[in-house]
Amino acid sequence: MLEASNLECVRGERRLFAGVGFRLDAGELLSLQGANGAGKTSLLRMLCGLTPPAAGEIRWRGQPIEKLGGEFRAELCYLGHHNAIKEELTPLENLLTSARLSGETLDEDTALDSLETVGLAGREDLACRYLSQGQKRRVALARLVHEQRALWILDEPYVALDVAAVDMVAGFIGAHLQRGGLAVLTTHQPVAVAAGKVRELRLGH
Amino acid sequence: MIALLKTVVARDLRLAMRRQADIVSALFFFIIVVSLFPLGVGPEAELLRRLASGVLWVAALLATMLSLPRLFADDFRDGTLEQMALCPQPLAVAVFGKTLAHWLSSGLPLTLLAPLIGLQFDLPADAVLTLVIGLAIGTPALSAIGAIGAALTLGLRGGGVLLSLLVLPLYIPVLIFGAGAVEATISGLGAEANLSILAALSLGGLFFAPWATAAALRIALE
Amino acid sequence: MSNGLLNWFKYASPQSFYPLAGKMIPWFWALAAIFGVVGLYIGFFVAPTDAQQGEGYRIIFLHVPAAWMSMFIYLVMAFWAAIGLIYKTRLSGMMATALAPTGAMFTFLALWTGAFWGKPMWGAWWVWDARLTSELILFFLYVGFIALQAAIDDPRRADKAGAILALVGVVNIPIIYFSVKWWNTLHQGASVSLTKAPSMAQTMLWGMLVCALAFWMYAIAVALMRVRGIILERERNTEWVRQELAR
Amino acid sequence: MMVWNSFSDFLAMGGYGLYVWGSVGATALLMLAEPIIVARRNSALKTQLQRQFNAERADRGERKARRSQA
Repeated sequence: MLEASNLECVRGERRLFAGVGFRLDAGELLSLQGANGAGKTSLLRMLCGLTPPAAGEIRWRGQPIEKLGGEFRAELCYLGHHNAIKEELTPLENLLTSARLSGETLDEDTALDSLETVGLAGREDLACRYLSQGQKRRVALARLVHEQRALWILDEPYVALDVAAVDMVAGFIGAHLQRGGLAVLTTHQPVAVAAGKVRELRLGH
Repeated sequence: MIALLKTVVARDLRLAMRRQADIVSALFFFIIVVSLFPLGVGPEAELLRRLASGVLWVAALLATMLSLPRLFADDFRDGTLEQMALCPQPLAVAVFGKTLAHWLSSGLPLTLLAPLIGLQFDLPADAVLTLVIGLAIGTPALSAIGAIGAALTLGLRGGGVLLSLLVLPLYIPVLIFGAGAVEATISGLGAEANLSILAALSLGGLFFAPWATAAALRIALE
Repeated sequence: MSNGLLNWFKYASPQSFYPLAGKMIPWFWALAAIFGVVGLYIGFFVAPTDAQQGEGYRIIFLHVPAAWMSMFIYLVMAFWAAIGLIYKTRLSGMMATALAPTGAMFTFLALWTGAFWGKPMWGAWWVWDARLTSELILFFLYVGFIALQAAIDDPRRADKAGAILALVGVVNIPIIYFSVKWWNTLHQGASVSLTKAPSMAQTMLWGMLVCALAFWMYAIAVALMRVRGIILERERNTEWVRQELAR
Repeated sequence: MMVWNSFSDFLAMGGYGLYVWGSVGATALLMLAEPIIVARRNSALKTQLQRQFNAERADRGERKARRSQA
C-alpha cells in the first residue's frame, strides 16, 4: 500500500505543487494528470525516492521510504522518460543487464520471449543504435512483460507507441493490477485499463 | 552484492570494448605527453632518468583524468544511472563496480604500457619494475578518487576542467608515493615503504570513495 | 537537550538569522579592530628582536595567524557542510559558502607572507617547505570548492555538492600534509624549512595569539556580511525579503 | 619597552623593511578590500531587488514605477 501525504515540490525558486496526498492500495492504478511543467515527473521521482520532497512524506506498507531504502527499491520498477537502455548493447543484452541490476533472475529464454512479445522478434541481437525510437521504447517496455515487483511507476509509458503497442502495454498493466500490484502512471491520452480501480490525481490548477 | 558487481563490471567492460576509441585515445594521450618531455628537456640520459618517474606518473594522472567525465555522463544521459540508483543494493556497490571497470579500461592499460614508454627514459630494470608495480597499485586510487569528482561535476557545463581542478589536489599523495617509489629504487633505498603506503591509499580510496561518489550521484539525480 | 537543539535549529532559519547577523556584525568588527591593534602593538613594539633573524621575523605575526585561519576556516566549512547534509538546514550550507572566499584569502595571505619571509631568510621567494606546499594545496582545495559551487545553478545542489567536496577535502588534508612532509624530508632534509620557528619568547607567542584572534573576529564579521547577501539572494521571492527591503 | 628609538628605524625594520612592510601591506590591503567588495555587492543586490519589487508592484498597478530608479 502506497501512501503520500502533504507532498510539496520546489523547482529552483518556483513551487510546483504543495499539499499533494493520495492513498493507493493493491490492485489500484493512479493516473496522474496535469499540464506540462505541473511537476508530474517530479512527483513520480519523489515516489521512487530519487527526489526528496520539500515537505511531506511517502509511506510504503506504512513505513517511510527513506527508512526502507533498499527494501522499498526491491519492490519498485520505475520507467522514466529515458529508455534506460544502452545504444551499443543489443536489446537482449539490455534486458538481461537491467534485470540483473535490479537483482532479479532472468534467463535468456524468458528475455527472448519478452522481446518477442513486444514485437522485437528478429532484432534481439541488433545494437539498439540501429532501432527506431518506437522500437527503443519497446525494448524499455519489454521489462514489464515478466516484471514481478509490486509497485510500477511509469512516466508517459504510451509515448512514441502505435495503437497496437498502447493496447499491449495497457494489457501488461492490467495483468499487473490483477496480480495485486500497484501502478502510478502519467499519460496524456486517457487509456482504459482492463482491470483494477483507477484513481485520478490532477496536479496544478 | 557480488552479482551486482559482476553485472556492472561486465556491462561497463563490454561497453568499453564496443567503444575502443576512448580507451585508445587515453593511451595515446599518455604516450604523447610522456614523449614530449625529452623534447622539452633535452635528450641527456642522466637527466631523463631522474625525471622519468615524475613524468610518467604525472602523465598517468592526466590520462586517467581524461576518461573520468564519461564515467557517469553517458549513463546519466540515457537514464541507466537512475536505474542503478533504484537497485536494491546500495548505490556505492554499483559505483565500486564502475570504478573497477574504469580502472580496468584506463589504469591497467597505462600500467602495462609504462615499461615500453620507460625505455625512452633509459630507466634501469629494477626502476621500471617498481614503476609498473607502483602504477598497478596506485591507479585504482586515481579511479576511485576521480569518480568522486566525476559525480560532483555530472551534468555541469565546463565539467571536464572543473573535474581536474577538484581532483588533482587529491591525487597529490598518490603522485608523491608513486614517483617516490621509483626514486627510492634508483637511489637504492628500496621502495617497500612507498609501495605499502600507495597500497594503503588505494585500499582507502576504493573503500571510502564510492560512498562519497554515491552521495554525489544521488544529488545529481535529484 | 533535544528540544534545546530543536528550537536552536528552528531559530536558525534564514529569516530569523538575517537580522541577528546584522546586529552581530558591528561587534565582531569592533573585536577584530581591538585585537588587531593590540596584536600588532605587541608584535611590532613589545616583542624583542630575534637573535638569528633580526627584525624580519616579525612577519610571523601575520604569517602564522593567517596559516592557522586558513586551516581553521576549512575545518569550520566542513563542519557546516556536515551539519547541512545531516540536518538539511539551508543556513549551514550558506555559512559554508560564505566562509570559503575568506578562507581562500587567508590561504593566499599565508602564502604571500610565507614568501616574503622566505626571501630574506632563505634567499628564495618560494621554498618547497612541507607547510608552505600544503598551504598551496589547501589553496587549490578552496578554489575547487568555490569553482564547483559557482558552476551549479541550483543553490540546493550547490550546497550539497560543495558539502561533499569539503568533507572529502577535510579527510584528505592530513593525508596530503603527511605525504608532503615525507616528500620534503626525502628530498631536502629538514634544513631548509620554516617548521623551525624562532625561539618562542613569551611576548612573541602572545603577539601571534592576539593577531590570530583578530583574524578570527574578522573572518566571522566578513562571513556574516557575505551570508546576509546570500540569504537575500536565495530568499528573494519570499515575503519577508520584500518587507525587509521595503523598509 | 619601546624597541625602536626612531621612526626611521621603525621603517627600516632592521634592513627587512621591504619584506615586513610588503607583508603588512598585502595583509592590510586584502583585509580592507574584502569587506568593501562584500558590502558593495550586498548593496548592489539590494537595489536590484528593490527595483524588481517596484516593477512587480507597478505591474500590479499599485504604484507607477519611477523610470530613473536611484
